[in-house]
Parts: sequence; C-alpha cells; structure tokens
Amino acid sequence: MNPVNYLYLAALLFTIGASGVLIRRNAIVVFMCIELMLNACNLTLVAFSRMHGNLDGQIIAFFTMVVAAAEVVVGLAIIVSLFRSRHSASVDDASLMKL
Amino acid sequence: MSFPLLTATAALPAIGAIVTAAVPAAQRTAAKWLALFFSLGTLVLAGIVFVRFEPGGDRYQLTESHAWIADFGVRYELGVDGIGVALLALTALLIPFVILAGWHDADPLETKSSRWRPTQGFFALILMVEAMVILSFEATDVFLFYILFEAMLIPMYFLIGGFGDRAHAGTDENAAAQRSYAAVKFLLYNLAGGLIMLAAVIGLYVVAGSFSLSEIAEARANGSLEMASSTERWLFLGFFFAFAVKAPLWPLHTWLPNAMGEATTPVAVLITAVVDKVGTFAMLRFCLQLFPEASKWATPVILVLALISIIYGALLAVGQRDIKRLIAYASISHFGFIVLGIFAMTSQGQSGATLYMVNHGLSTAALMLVAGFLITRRGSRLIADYGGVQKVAPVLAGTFLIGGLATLSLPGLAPFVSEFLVLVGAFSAYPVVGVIATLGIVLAALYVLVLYQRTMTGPVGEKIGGMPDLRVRELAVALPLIAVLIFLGVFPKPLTEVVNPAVQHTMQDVQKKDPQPEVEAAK
Amino acid sequence: MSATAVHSLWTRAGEVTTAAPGDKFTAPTIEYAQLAPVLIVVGVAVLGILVEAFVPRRARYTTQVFLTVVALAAAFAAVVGLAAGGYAGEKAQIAAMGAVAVDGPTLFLQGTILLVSMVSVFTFAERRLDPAAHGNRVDSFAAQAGAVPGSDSEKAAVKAGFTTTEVFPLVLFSVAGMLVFPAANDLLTLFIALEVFSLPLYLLCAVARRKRLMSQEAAVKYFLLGAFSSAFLLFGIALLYGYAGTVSYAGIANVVDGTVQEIDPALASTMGNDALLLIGAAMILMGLLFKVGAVPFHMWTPDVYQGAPTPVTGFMAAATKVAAFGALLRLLYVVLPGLTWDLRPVMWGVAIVTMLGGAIVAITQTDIKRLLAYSSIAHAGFILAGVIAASPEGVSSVLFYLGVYSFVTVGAFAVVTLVRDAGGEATHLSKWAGLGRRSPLTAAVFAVFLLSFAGIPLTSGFSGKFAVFKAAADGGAGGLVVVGVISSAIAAFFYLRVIVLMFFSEPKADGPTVAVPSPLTMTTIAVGVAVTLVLGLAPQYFLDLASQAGVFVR
Amino acid sequence: MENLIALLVAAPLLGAAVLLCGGRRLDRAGHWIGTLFAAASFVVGVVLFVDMLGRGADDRTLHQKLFSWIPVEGFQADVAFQLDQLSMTFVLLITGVGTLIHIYSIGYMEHDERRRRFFGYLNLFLAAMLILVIADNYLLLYVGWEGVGLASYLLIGFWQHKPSAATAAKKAFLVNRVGDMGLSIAIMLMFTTFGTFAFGPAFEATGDTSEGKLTAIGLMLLLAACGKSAQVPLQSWLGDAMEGPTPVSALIHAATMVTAGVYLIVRSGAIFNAAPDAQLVVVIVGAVTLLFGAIVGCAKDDIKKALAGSTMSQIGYMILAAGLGPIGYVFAIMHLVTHGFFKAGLFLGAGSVMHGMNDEVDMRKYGGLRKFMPVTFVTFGLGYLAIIGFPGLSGFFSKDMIIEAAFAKGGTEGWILGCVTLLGAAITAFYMTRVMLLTFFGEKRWQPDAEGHEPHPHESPKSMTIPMIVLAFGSVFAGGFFSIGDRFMHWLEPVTGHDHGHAPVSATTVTAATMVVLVIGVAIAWTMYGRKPVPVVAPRGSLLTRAARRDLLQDDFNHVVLVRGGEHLTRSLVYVDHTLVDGVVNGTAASMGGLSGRLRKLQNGYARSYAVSMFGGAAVLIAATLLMRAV
Repeated sequence: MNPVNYLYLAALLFTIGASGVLIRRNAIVVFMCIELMLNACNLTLVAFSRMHGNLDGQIIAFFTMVVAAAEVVVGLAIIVSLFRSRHSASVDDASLMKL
Repeated sequence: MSFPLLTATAALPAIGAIVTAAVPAAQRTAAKWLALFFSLGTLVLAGIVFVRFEPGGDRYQLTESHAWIADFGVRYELGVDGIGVALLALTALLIPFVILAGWHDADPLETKSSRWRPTQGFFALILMVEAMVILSFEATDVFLFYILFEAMLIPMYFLIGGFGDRAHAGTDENAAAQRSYAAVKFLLYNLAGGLIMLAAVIGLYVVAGSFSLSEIAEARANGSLEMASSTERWLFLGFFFAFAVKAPLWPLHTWLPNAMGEATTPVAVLITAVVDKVGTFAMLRFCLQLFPEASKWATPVILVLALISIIYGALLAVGQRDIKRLIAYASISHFGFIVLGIFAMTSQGQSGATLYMVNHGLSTAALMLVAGFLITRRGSRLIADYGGVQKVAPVLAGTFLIGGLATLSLPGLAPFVSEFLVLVGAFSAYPVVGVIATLGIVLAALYVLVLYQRTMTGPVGEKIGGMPDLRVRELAVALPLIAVLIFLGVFPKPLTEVVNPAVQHTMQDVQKKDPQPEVEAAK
Repeated sequence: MSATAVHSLWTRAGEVTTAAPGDKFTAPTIEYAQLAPVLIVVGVAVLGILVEAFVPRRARYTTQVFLTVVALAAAFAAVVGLAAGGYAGEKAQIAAMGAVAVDGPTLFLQGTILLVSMVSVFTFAERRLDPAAHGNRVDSFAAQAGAVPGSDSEKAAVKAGFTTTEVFPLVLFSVAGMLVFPAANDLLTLFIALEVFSLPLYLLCAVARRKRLMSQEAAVKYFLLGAFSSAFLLFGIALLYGYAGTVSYAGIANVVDGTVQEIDPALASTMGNDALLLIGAAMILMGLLFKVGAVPFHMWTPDVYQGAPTPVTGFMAAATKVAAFGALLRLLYVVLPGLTWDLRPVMWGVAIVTMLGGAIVAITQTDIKRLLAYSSIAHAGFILAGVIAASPEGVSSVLFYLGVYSFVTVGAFAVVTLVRDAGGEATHLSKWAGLGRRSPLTAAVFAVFLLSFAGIPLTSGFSGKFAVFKAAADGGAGGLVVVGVISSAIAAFFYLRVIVLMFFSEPKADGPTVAVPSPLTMTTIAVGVAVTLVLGLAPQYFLDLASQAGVFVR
Repeated sequence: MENLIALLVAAPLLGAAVLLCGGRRLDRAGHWIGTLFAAASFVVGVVLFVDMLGRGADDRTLHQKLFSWIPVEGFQADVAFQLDQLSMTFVLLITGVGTLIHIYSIGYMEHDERRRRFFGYLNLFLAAMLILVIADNYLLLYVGWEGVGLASYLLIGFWQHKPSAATAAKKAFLVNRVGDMGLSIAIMLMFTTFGTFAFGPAFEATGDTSEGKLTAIGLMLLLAACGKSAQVPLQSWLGDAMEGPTPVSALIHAATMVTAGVYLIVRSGAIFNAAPDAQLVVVIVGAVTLLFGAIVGCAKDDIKKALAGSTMSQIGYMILAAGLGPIGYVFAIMHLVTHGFFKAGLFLGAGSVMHGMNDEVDMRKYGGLRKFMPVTFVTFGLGYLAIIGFPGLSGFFSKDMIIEAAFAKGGTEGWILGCVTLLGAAITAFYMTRVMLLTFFGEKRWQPDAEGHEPHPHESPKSMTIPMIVLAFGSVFAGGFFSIGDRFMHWLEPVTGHDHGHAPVSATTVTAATMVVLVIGVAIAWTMYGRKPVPVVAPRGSLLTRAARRDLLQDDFNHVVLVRGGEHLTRSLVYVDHTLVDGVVNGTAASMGGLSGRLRKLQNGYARSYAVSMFGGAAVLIAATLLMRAV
C-alpha cells in the first residue's frame, strides 16, 4: 500500500467534510462533518508520523480525539438548547442576526 | 530653568477649559465670566510673549524642550518665531471677543435636565480650541504639531455640531440635520487631510529619523540628509494636502461654507479667523522649511489654485443669499491671497501673507461678529430678509460697514497693508498672477457692498423696525476690533518688525532671493 | 511529490522506527515557576468547578467572583514577578519541554490578557443594571441556561433566584487557554490552547439573560464556524508536521531555513516538497486569522458580538484578539521567517481587505454592538499592518496596540451594558439618539472611546495606530500605511455618526435610560478611560515596555 | 514750516473722528464743528502758501516724514508728505472750496436729521483728498485715492433709504475700484521696475527704464484716472452719483475728487513724458470723453445730470491737456482750478434751485425762475458765462489755452485735437445755454406734485448764497488773474515743466474760432429753447438724443454684459460649486455608503454562507501562497 494514498484519502475526507459543512443544513450533520474533517487530520498526522518515524503525529492524534470529544460535549449542549427553543436543528433557521 | 512661558500660554486656557467645564449647571453666568477671565489671562501672557520676543534674536525663541515619546522620536519642543508670535497674539486677542460675542449663544433653551450643561461646555470647548491652536503655533516638533492639528478638530466638531445657529431658516429637525451634516463634513474633510498628512509624517520620520524641525532643517541644510526628489515631493504633497484642506484652498473648500453657515457666529469666527490659520501657518513653517525643493516644484500649480480660490471664492460670495455663507466664501477668497503670498516666495509676499493671516482674522471677526448680532436680532440669515437696518440701528450698520470695508481691504485699515504686500510680492515674481489676483479687489468690493446695500440700506424692511442698536456687550466686541484694525492699518510696524526676520529665515530655507528691480538689474 | 519516492521513504522510515531504542525516555521537566500564571488560573478554575458543586447557591456568586479576581490578580502578580526576574529579557527561555516559551512577548501579552480579563470580569459580576427579579439581583447571564426561553422552567429558575455562576470558572478556563496561546512553542500546544480558550467562549456566548434566542444562535454560529476553522488549523498542523517531521517551532523553523542539523532521508524528501509547507502554513494562518477576525474569515464576528451577552462580547473582543495576535506573531516571527517573502503578498492582501472591508461595511450598521464588531475587524487590519512589518519594532508596536485596543474595547462594551430600556440593553443606534443630553457623562466617556477607536490624537488609539503605521512604513509597507490611512478616514465616519447621534440629536421620548452601575463596572470604564488618556498623552513608559518585550525566544 | 503739513490732514481727520464717534450729543453743533475743522485746514493751507511764496521758485518743495508705514524687506512705504506748487494749488482749491461748501451745507442740510454725520463724511473726504494730493509716494496717494472713493461712496449714498442712492453709491465705488486696480498694478509695476514708488526716486529712475515698462505704467495710471475722473470707458458712475446731496455733487463730483485723475497724470508727468504711446492714449481718452460728456449733457433733463455730463466733458479737456505733455500740464491744472470755481458754483446754484423747488430736478418743470431767486440766477449766470468761455471770464482763459495747446501739439494730431476741442466748446455753449434757458427763462412750468403741494420757489438762506457769491467771484476773476503775465505758468513750471509747442495757427485765430463756435452753440440753443415754449414732457427726440439720454447706451451695455453676464456667471458657479465640487465629495461619501450597503448584504445571517466565505478565503490564501512561490 502506497503511503501517499493515505494522504490522498485524508485530503478527500477533509474535502468531503468541508463540503458537508457547506451543504448540509442540520446542525448535527454539520457538526459530524466537522468531526470528519478532524479525523481526516488525524489520518494525515498518523500517516506522517509513520513516514517520519517519530511519534509526535500519533500523540497529536490522541489529543485531537480528546479535543473532538470536548467539542462534542460543548457543541451538542449548544445545539440541543437551540433545538429545544426552536424545535429545529437547521442552521439556516438560526438567522435572526444579519446585515 | 526659566519659566516655561510658551507652555503657560497654552496651559492657562486648557486649565480654564477644565475649570469652566466643571462649573455646576446652575452657575451658568459664573462659567461665562470664568472663561472670559481665563481668555484675558491668556491674552496677558501672549502680550508678555510678544514683548519678550526679540525680533533680531534667534530664529526660535523662548524655546522649551522636554523628552516625550522617545520611541517615536518625539520631543515636546516649543519655540516661536516672528510668524508664530504674530499668530499667537492674534489668537489670544480674538478669543475674549469670541467669548463675549457668544455670551448668550449657548444658553439652554429649556432647563429640564439638571445635568445638561451646554453653556459650560460651549465655553470650555472654545478655551480648549484656544489652547490647542496656541500650542500648535508654538510647536517646533512635527509630531507635536500634527497631534494638535488633528486634536483641535474634536472640540471644533462639537462646537459646530452641538451649538447651532438659532437663526436657522428651516424647521428644528431640519436645522439639526443640516448642522450635523456640516459638523461631520468639517471633521471628515479635515480628518481625511490630517490622515494623509499622518502618512507623510510617518514617511518623514522614516526618511529623516527625527521629528525635530530644527534638526531636520539643519540636516537638510548641511547636506547630511539627502532626500530623493520624488520622496520629497510625495511627502510635501501629504503635508500640503492637509494644510490645503484646512486653509481651505479650492477645490477642497466646500466644508467651510457649511460649517460657517451652520455654526454660531462666534464659532464661525473661531473656524475661519483662528483655526484655519493653522493651515496657512503650517504651509509657511513646515512645507517650505522641510521641503523647499518640492515647494518650488509645486509652486505653479499652487499659485493657480490660489488664483482660482481668489476669483472663485469672490464670485461665489457674490452669488450667496445667506450672510454667513457669503462671508465664508469671502474667506475662501482671502485664503487664496494668503496662499498666493506664501508661495510667491518673495519677502513681500510672505510678510504680506503673515500679516494677512492676522488681519484677516481681525477683519472677519469684526464683520462676522457684527453680522451675528444682526442675525440674532432678526432671526434669519437670509440677506433678503433685511433692509434699511441703517435707519434703525446706525451703530450696528456703521460697525458692519467698517468690518466690510476691512474685508475689501480699504487703505487705512489693516487688511490693505497685507493684501497689497501679497500682491506686490506675487507680482514681482509672477506678474501675470499678480495682475489676475488684483481682480480680486474689485470682486471684494462687489460682494461687500452688495451685502451692505441689501441689508443696511433702502426702505426699512419687515420686522426690522423695532430692532435695537448694539448693546454695551456688543460694542465691547466691535469697537476694540475696529480700533485694532485701524491701528494696524496705519501703523503695522510692530507686526512687520516681528515678522520680517522670520520671513528672511524662510526665504533662506527655500533659497530664494527677491527679484531685483529692473533699474538695478540693468546696472 | 512522486508516489514512488514517498513509497521508498515510507519503508525506510519504518526501519528507523523499529530501530528506535526504548530506553531513551526521560522524565519531563516542568518549570513550574515560569508556568505559574497559567497554573494559577487553571487551578482556580478547577476550584471554581468544585465551588459550583459544594458551595451553597447563595454564596456561590460572592465566592466565584472573589476566587476569579484573586486568581487573575495572583496570576498577574506572577507575570510581573517573572518579568521583574528577567524572564522578559535575558532569562527568556523555553519551558515545559519545549511546549511553552516564556519570553518578552509572552509575558507582555499574558499581563495584558490578565488585566483585561480582570476588568472584564468586573462587568461579568455586575448585578445592578437589570432590575431585580423577584427580589434577586441579577447579572447579564441566564438564570438557567438549559431552560427553554420563555418556558415555565425558566420562570421558575428566575423566581428561585438561580444564576449561572459557572461563567466565572468558564472565563478562567478561557483565560488559561489564552495565556498559553501566545506562549505556545509547538503546534500541538497551539492547537490545544486554541481549543481550551474557544470552547468556554462558545458556552459563554449562549448564556445571555435577555434575547436568549439570539444568544443561542450566536453560540451555534460561533461554535460551528470555530470548529470548522480549527479543523483547517489542525490540517495545516498536520501538513507542517509532515513537512518538518516535528511540531516544535524551533524545529520547523530550522527546517524551513535549511539549518537543520541532521537530515534523515524522510525529512530530506518532505523538505523538498514546498507545497506541504506552503499549504500547511496557509491553513494555520487561516485558523489564526479566523480568531483575529480578519476578512474574509470575519463573518462570524458581527453576529457573535451582537448575540453574545455584552460582557462576554467585551471580553471576547479584547482578550481573544490579544491572544490570537500573539500566536500569529510568534508563528510568523519564530516559525516562518523564512517564508516572509512568500506570505507577504497574501498578508498584504488580507490586511488591506480587512482594513477597508471592516471600515466600509461598518458605515451602514444600525446596531451598536455590530458596529463595534466591524470596528474590531478594521482594527484587526491595522494590527496586521504592524504584524507585516517584520521587524522588532513591528512586534513591539503590535504589542502596544493590542494593549491599548483591548482596554478601550472592554470599556466601550461596558458602556454599552449601561444603556438600557425595557427589553434589556438598547443596542439599536436609533435608541442612542440624544444620549448626550440625558446623561452627558456616559456619552462623553463613550465618545472618548470612539475617538480612541478613530485614532484621534491625544487618545491611546492614536499612539497605537501611529506606532503600527510607523513600524509598517519602516518595514517597507508604505502602501499599507496609505490604505490604513484611507480606511481610518472611512472608519472615522461611523464613529462620528454615533457621536453625532449621541450629542447632536434630540432625545426621543421613549429613549433608553442609563443605568447607574456598581463600582465594578465603573472600575472597568474608569480603567478604560484612564488607559485611553494616559497612553494618549504619555505613552512612553508602555512603549518602552513593549519594545523591551519585543524579542521572541527561539 | 514742514511740520504744519500734517496738520492739513489732521484737522479734517480729527473733525471726522469727532463727528462720527461723537454720537447724538453732538447733533446740534456738528455742522459748526465740521466747518471749523475744514476752515482750520484752509487756514493752515494759506499759511503754508504764504510761506511758500516767500521762498525762491526752486526752493518751494517741502517734505515731511511722519513715520515708516510698511517696512518690509526691500519694500519701504512711508507716511511722508510732499508739498510743492502743484500740491499747494490743490490744497488751496480743496480746502477753500471745501470750506465754502461746508458753509453752504449748513443751510442746505438744515432739515436733515443726520446732518452731523454728513459733516463727518465731508471732513473725512477733505482729509482723504488732502492725503491724495500731498502724499510723497504712490502708495500713500493710493490711500487718499481710495479714501476719497469711500467718502464719495458714503456721501452719494447718504440718503440710503432711497434704493437708487444706495445703488448709485455702490456703482460709484465699484467702477472706481476698477480704476484702483489700475493704480495698484501701476504701483506694483513701479516697484518691480524702479524698486520704489516714492515720487522723487521713481521719476529719477525713468531714464534707466525701458519705454515698454513706462508705457505700461502710464496706461495703468490712466486706467486709474479714468475711474476716478469718470473718463470713458469708466464714466458711467458719475451721472448716477448725482443721487447724492447737491453740496456733495459740487465738492466731490465737480470741483475736487473727480479731478484727481488729472492730478495723477500731471504728477506722473515724468513717466508720461518718456512714454509717448501712453500719452497718445491719454489724449484719445480725453478727446472722446470731452465729446461724450458734452453730448450726454445736451440730452439730460435732470439739471444735475446735465451738469454731470458737463463735468465729464470739462475733465475730458483737462485730461486731453495733460496728455499733451509739458505743452498742456499747466493748462490742465489751470482749467482744473477755474473749473473748480465755476462748476462748484453751478452745482450750488442747482442745489439752490432744487432747494426752492421741493427737490425737483427736472428742468422741464422749472422755467422763469430768475424772478424768484435772483441771487441764484446771477451767480449761476456768471458760472454759465465762465464755462462757455465768455471772453474775460475764467473759462475763457483756461479753455482757450487748452485749445491752443491742442493745436500746438502739431501735425495731424494737433489739427484733429484742436478741432475736437473746438467742437466741444460749441457743444458746451449749446447745452449750458439750454440749462440756463430751461431753468431761469421762459414761463413757469411747475405743477403740483402727487400730493397737491405746489412748489413755492424762493431764494435760499444766506449760508447758501454767500458761498455761491464767493465762487462766482472766482469764476469771473480767477482765469484773468492766472493768465495775466502767465502767473500760473510760472508758478507751476518748476514742477511740471512747460513747453510752448509749435502752434500751426496763431493764438488770435484760435480765440476767434472759439468765439465763433461759442456764438453758434448759443444761437442753436436759443432757437430750440428760447424762442418757443418748452414742453413739460420731453419729446421722443432723435435716435441720438434718445441714446444720449441713456448715457449713449453705455449703461445698457454694462447691464447686459457685466451685470447680467456676471449674474449668470455667479449663478452658474454657485451651481457648479454645489453640484460639481461639493458633489464629488458627497458622491464619494454616498458611493461609500452604497458600497457598504451592498457589502453588508453578504452578511446574510446564514452560518453556511459564512463557512463558504471562509472556505473560499482559505482556498484563495493557499492558491495565492503557492502562486507566489511559483512566480
């Protein structure tokens, strides 16, 4: 398996994630897409870690997972409270503030 | 260390501003007297400066120098040359009259809110402007000057926008809108000019590594500071633009009629007679001294702009229907003369320009303040609303006429001396320019006399009948100004003595010699 | 990058890994003294969580405020102690195994952040502005953030006198992240610090007492976009790591400069691939530019500033900007100086559109908080001009500007909290008409802040702007100075518009009232005014401080 | 003795100051104070004159330097006076006639509530006029020059409540300003050419100067003279200036101020002598004005305007003489002095008539007044005889001299000028006879005015008649006194120089020709106005008459070209200033606002679009970075 393919895959995942953020309306899905982007990063890190033969990348990947978890906590809290007051998780509905 | 006289001249009004602002709301009259007191104190100090200044002495005298912002290469450096002394004296002289003339202009219309203290604010702001203007005439550090040049806009802005002319033709709302338009226009125009100057100030520092006027001038003179001519030109333009806005020079003048029209007359006087002088003063002190080559390079264009200002301002003054706007356009014409004198780069032109600054301040103050008394009586600024005032209020009409005659530079009154010097100076260097500028004196007669004729003569107009003549306070404003105008018209020597050496220094800066008379050149 | 080359690298790299001896692990050394400011803040933040759990509800507010202020003060004392101990100068060093740099910029920025946070916390703790609900004094935060707006449970919470005292530990966590952010000396620390200060801010945005829907919306937007941008940042980190094989700033810098000691084959291969470096650097930059609110990554700013509780907005606007610019400076000056010429055009472009964009769009704003948001965007542009200067002077000018700007910002938002009507803060500009007539002092103070924003001489804003522009001009960015000057002129217009409104318009009959604050908010505002005037008139001492602090340790 | 010179000016100046600043409490004594100060000045003048006569012809110039006025590097202007024979002549004329007219005004202005101020203005005028004639440099002369302009403005517009008076005053000042422009350019030219503008040094330097420069200076001085002396093309103000009280017309617009232009040219003789082209233009202007004024004078029905036309014409004579150079200088001044007497007398007479006729000025509504006001008739008649050049009276001598001098110019030029002057003399005889006949002869033609008040013509009070009588004496005897033994020529010659020229015809022939044309003129007037009754309403008249009534259409030209054109210009400039100059600024502001409004729409509230912006931004950032490396 060519290791550069891991990078291509990571880039693809990152792009998919980013497109999801841009396209999807549901806040939860958007959030999941961001998680996908983070995981793409993890994949890159791990791949490079392997390439360079040091562990830094892998360690960062662990940190990223923790951060992602923390983000989930905070993010879900916010999204849920929004959902409860609006009965909708659409990010487009949340556009009181503009101009 | 000797007594810091120059700082004191600026500090006294500044303290006065703070004290005045702190007067409780109910004690309005006390605030007025305090302001007057402080302005008179400043006048005394300015008088001491005038006396202590030795015309034959060093270029900058009574200097003070203290470390200030070392990181920016900025020092608190003060010093006056003859030009500075003359304008310092003018400022200190005019402010008491401005305060007296505006005695009732800022009385609150309703006294609902106990915290709203417009009167105190009005006089405090005037004193603040005085302090800043005086300090800017004394600053010999470019940065210090720049700071004051910009900072004085703020109190002016509040004076224009916050205290409008109560004789507005439109409704209250309309008046407020017009006023804030004028104030914003004033500030934005000047701020834009100032910010462009800021870029040039920074550029100057990058090139010269110092803000000290004397250091830079010395370095330029002994060749240790080489400036590429393109750099010098850009920097010059940056400085000049700001000063041309403030002066104001055509086509950057359009803020002045609005500002002067909407402001109360004392504030209008403050704008044109005092604050705008900083612009022309700075041309003389900074443009010529720091960028002599670029100044010479730009001279043709500037002279043309000055000529346009003279003729254009005068023609527009003829076409105005509003007394205050008329005087504003007349001022634009006069500022054209001042710029013409400065950039003619002859001794007569520059001496004339300096005297012109002083004299224009006095004459406009006389004309405008009396016009203000008139406008307050009738409650209208439109010329068409007047007529026959001379019949009911002869003293008012008489003082107005003298102010007008000073504006049209009648010999015997101060402005004539300066206008003629400017014309001679311009003529000896650029004959055609001088001849065209002379047209300005005809047009000046036209707008002044048309104004006088329409307001003061003819049958007594509607609502003019019961108009009272000048009161004691108003006489106390008009008569001393007229006395000074006559005195300086007949005996301008005290001023020219002070100004001449400074002009010679400037002439050396730009390395220009007066053109020789043909007779001597032939020999 | 050709696939085969990488493939061969891959295999050989594998060999190296397997050959790594396992007995080289050494216990990490942690310089606790140098990290004291951060540790104090984090420690008290944890303590604050415990307080939430164990201290009775009535005493929580007092305890939390006390703890927070003490923590910030102690941390500030620690910073001062470190600076006095020479860590800002000759003793500057890398601490915590290369994770954190303790040097001049770090200490200066940490000090600024701590002071700004302190005065911000005063506004957090303000309980006199809103009328008391059911006899309980309330602050700007929701009684119960979890309750649905307008629901019975919320009413019950209000009635019971609940308050969200959690905001104080949250602020402390956020401050802790901000303290580390500009000090971060490797990319991992950078990322973690970013998340640590961002996540509490997302929450803080969501807990406004009034206009809760807007508050929640702001939080969602901030959160989603923030997470989005940190994903970019992280990807950039991954790429840089891939390029240099290390995440430490010094290591990357060496690779970028080509001064790296030993080049193993893997590194040799990735080093040759500039795309990794450039894309990585650009994506990290983007993450940081998002935080500072530079165009085109600024879109969150107005909405979030408007929706968040005003004390939070003030804190966020001031402290985040300080921390983010600190990190940006370190990144550009320590990691990427070799890329200066590559990044310069991009940074120029960003600076220009930021200055102009912020100033132009602000002209037509009608909400005071949004207006200040756009103003903060324009200011980010000005600071970027100083960042681009690429000289020690540039660093110190940026440090100075940040110090100046943050205090004015907090002060300005504190004034915004005072102007109220029945619906809470009256942020629509039309409501501010004639404020100068009703309460001249408040209006005057706000005018001072606005003038400082506008960069009028004799206010601190001018000193800062001048320092930055001078550094930029010295650094060869004369063009930026011209653009900066032009956008200053444009910006002046909308500051003036507010002043015109306050002073020259007649007050409306149904206009807002100005609440009389407690000494807390008064302190905030007073500090803002004092800083504005002192640094406007005599900035020399602080300029000295900033220029002494202007050297990064590597 | 020099120290007295300043006193000449100081006295009336002090009078003006006292009267104008004194306020109402001086109302009752104001006229006496004014007269006193004028008389004091006259006395000082006489003392100085006696002193001057006591000294030799070459030692008669006195100097007095008061103080340095405008000392600026390379530019020295002093307040310094120079009293020589030329100045002395003017001083005596000004103070003498001035004092008489002060006395006259006491009666004439008796019922005017602002009489104190009137005397203040008169004193101001005297002071300014004296500065004008005794200044020792052009700049100080300019002060006097504008000062008399101001006084003239104030006095023409003295009855300010009449819009016509206010307009006339403004017009006078403005037209004069155009002339003043010429004077100031002349001074500037002198400064750049000679390096000075004091009389002595400047005249000395003429020898070293190119003729072109001198011609330019001369022409500019001529422009100044045209303005002040109402010469074509700046003559239009004089007719309107008759709106002022009649004593003012007599003093300022007949005897003294309007002759300042002649003074200027004669004083600048050294310059003109070296610039023949300029002299030629002067002569042409004089000749044209001479005829112009005379023609206008023929057509006017307003007695003062007819006299104003005559003034214009007579000053045309003087200017013509002055343009002849040394041949004519002396005669120009001599005619000036005699004209001062008889024209002042004529105006005072006209004022006296108006005084008795309820301020009616239309001669067609007079008629037969000789019976009602005999003193006026006699003095006016003597003035009339003097002006038409009745042998033996003042005008006969002075005008005859000018005609002779014109012929003496020599060549074709001399013939043309001589004929023009003769023609002028004929027309003068015609229109003055017309005035005389319409006013004092024939049937009474006055009618009740709109309110039914019929005028009751009566003789004026003593204060008015005495000055008229004194002036009549001057009109009769001055010319003879001056001419016998060429007294006047010898008196002035040291200052102006004199040259006899080459007369192609003998003096006797000229005198005879003058007599002939005089008789012709009188005869025509007699046939037209003396033999048949004069209609009260003026007939339509010929084209020329109608044009002459309208000042030969010059005012119409001014109105159309200058006033209308100027109005259009200013109006369009106001528009330009508002829409274009200001429009650019406001437009910039507005376009900023528009741009802002458009950019603002990008902020649409949708988080996803914000993300797009970030994503796009990142893409641009990356692309740009890569691109920079590629470049």
